Amino acid sequence: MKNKLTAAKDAVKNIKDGMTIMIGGFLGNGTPEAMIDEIIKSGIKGLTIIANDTAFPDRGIGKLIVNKSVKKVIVSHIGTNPETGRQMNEKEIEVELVPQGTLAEQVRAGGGGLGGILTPTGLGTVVEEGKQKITINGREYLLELPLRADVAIIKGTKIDKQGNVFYNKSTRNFNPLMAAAADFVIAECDEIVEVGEIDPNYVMTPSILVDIIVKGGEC
Amino acid sequence: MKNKLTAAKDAVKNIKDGMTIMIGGFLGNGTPEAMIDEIIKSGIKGLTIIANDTAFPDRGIGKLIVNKSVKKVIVSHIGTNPETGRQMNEKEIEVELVPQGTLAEQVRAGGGGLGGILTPTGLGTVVEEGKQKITINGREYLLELPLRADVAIIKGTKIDKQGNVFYNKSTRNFNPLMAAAADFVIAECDEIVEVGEIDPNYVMTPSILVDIIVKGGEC
Amino acid sequence: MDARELIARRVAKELKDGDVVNLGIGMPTMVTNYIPEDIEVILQSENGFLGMGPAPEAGKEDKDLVNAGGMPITANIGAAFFDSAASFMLIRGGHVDATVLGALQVDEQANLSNWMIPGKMVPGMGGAMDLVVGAKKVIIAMEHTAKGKPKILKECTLPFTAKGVVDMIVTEMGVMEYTQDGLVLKEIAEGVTLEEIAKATEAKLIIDKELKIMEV
Amino acid sequence: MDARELIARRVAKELKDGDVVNLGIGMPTMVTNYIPEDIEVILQSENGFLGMGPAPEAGKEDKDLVNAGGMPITANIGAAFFDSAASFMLIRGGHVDATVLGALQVDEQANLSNWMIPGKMVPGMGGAMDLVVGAKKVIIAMEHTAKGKPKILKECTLPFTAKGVVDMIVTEMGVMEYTQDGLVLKEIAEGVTLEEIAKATEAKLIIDKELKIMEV
Repeated sequence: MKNKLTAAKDAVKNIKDGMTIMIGGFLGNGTPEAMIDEIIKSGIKGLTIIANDTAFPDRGIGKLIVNKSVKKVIVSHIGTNPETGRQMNEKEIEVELVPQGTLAEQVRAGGGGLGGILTPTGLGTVVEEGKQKITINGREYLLELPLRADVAIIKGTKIDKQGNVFYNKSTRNFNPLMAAAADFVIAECDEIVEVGEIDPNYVMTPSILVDIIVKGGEC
Repeated sequence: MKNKLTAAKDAVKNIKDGMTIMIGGFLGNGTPEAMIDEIIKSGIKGLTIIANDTAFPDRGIGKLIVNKSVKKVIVSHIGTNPETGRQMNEKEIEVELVPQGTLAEQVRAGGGGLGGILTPTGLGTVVEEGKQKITINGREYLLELPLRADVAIIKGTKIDKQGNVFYNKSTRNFNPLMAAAADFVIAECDEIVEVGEIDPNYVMTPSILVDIIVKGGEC
Repeated sequence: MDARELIARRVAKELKDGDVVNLGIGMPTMVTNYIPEDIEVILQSENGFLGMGPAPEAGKEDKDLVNAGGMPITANIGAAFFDSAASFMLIRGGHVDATVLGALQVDEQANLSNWMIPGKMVPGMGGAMDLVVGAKKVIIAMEHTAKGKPKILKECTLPFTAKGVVDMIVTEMGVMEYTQDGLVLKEIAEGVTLEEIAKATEAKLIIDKELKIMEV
Repeated sequence: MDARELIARRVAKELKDGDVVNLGIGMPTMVTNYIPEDIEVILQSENGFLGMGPAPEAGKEDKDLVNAGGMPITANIGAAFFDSAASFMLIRGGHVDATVLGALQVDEQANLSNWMIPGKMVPGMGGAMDLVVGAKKVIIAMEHTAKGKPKILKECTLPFTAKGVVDMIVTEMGVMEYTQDGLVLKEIAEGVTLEEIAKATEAKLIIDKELKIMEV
């Protein structure tokens, strides 16, 4: 089997200007910082980022915003990063806000071959604009469509050399969902272990979803 | 907090004639055998069972079929239990066959407040009869509706006294999905442990979904 | 006692033993300080766990464990971690007994606006839209007015977070509940008159026949 | 070599290093016996894991580990367990490179019927409908005829498992692939004539310009 271990500077070559990228993490927790630094170093521009939020100006996805690598974000929240709000107001960046639970289901649907899901969330709000409404047993739902990306960059706590990932505590968040929803998956990790060291019961992203493995700064 | 530990003979009192019951397991693997025995002992009749399959005549859900406790099954497969086929042909039981992946999503939707999901599975087959078709980006999908039950009976490998469940190996299957999709959840287990003995990273069904805990025969 | 403490203390009394509760950032988080010792409440954190504990001591932060505000937090014995899809299946699926959130505006139809002020503040809805649709009980914990202006209106003027979802409003002036007849004032804070609360409220307030003093 | 071994050996040659494969019950399972030693294939079992190994030695069965046929099985180092929803997200989402299944009938339009015979045998579709819709490559492994009657038809007469999903058919007589032009015979088994295979096939078979002898 192919050796998936890759240096961050080589892994980043899979990301091109203008691509749609999913990035794991929740306000920087469980976010692949080394890969984000590498994207900035490589000068990639015009990215569309799908993520929970834009974190903080000096952390996680926030650094990509500050570096102006991003033309659009699809996120549930930008409140912790004033620079995202500034760029939005100045029309330097496009911001599509999505309820967090809907975003999670859209990414999951994209990874799992579903054509969409029906959710009551967002009904009667601006979120419903342009969307199909479907009534099931007398209750209305919004039809939300799947999301996919060219590349997903996820962050594991432990990864075995085959690519099986374990996420510790609250770092799991969107990572396992995104690992299934992109054409190419880069898994950054705190610690690389031998195959078999992660109990098969505790694998949270199976190896078949991970294309390459990058050692994060904390390794 | 309430003590959830209950004897099987008391737990079964939550199940009444004619109820819709979800039962975890896959061909008997990860199925709550003690509770099934108790249902038979108590003489409950007219159940609608939602499960992956009807297992074998002498095992798991198959025993309920043989005992004629069941008026209808919603399952993906009955091939391993000739008695289900016989009762179906004799019109003693109603059998609704659902593709396994669709069944999993329907139970998940029922537990998670989704109004339905769109799947390509079953298009152009008898499965599509009576269902709404929705075209997304030029591809057709079937709209499948959520499933819920009055009671779910699941089978864990380890459960802590608060109700957090760990399933070993292939016993997980439908159990965690069903635990979220019923009004009342009975969790049978191989082993009861103290709260804290299951690492919070490895809890597969959180305690808040479990109403009562029953010690299985293997404890 | 300041307004925020009064509100947090009163909300805490709404919670029952075994309740699963999601608390919004800010004042709602203060509620944990006042939960009676004889009841146990399980806190859900929408970034992916149940069994949230208090903030860690300085120096004992765990880099892998934050709350939904991104701040270091702890998990209690018996906690459970999961991914974001599982987290919102719990929320949307009605497995959370109560959510406590702040509001910019609430109106007579139990509509809620708490996620943006057009042209001014657009932080995003985060998990709020799912929470108010999915939680069994939606409790709004907020100061009764903003710079002297009513926040409990006939009709919200800001974009909705969701329509018809609020069950209860707790302010420093009183406790209000939505009923089939409309918004009912169930409790009034000590020292506040009916005239004062009516003046601070634009929505029609029905006075409960058994109006009580708000106990905290 | 009997027909079943021939078919299993030929299917095994379709698999590439690193492929994720789901094998149906019965003959498809025999494929594992013939996978070349220098390639590694990851077997998916739809009841909830990746990295399925061989059957256990007698007496070493693990009550918590069965395959999709309910039989005791083993898991390889590097395996991963998950629930049924996750299992079918992998299948439906295109993360399985190939599925190998038997068939009752296949037709010119790549339609597949393999789950029921009305009034006679209704075992249920299990995971088959999801597998053939979701897997990147659908390989039908079956004997060419049933009691002398063709199974590769102009049009299936039994209820469909799915429409237009089959990529390749491997029988003891040859290897056929669906192309834009129709069903193409790519390989023919040693000792079988074109007349014999045409007679055993109801569907129109296009003979590939570079028709090869089926190597196993």
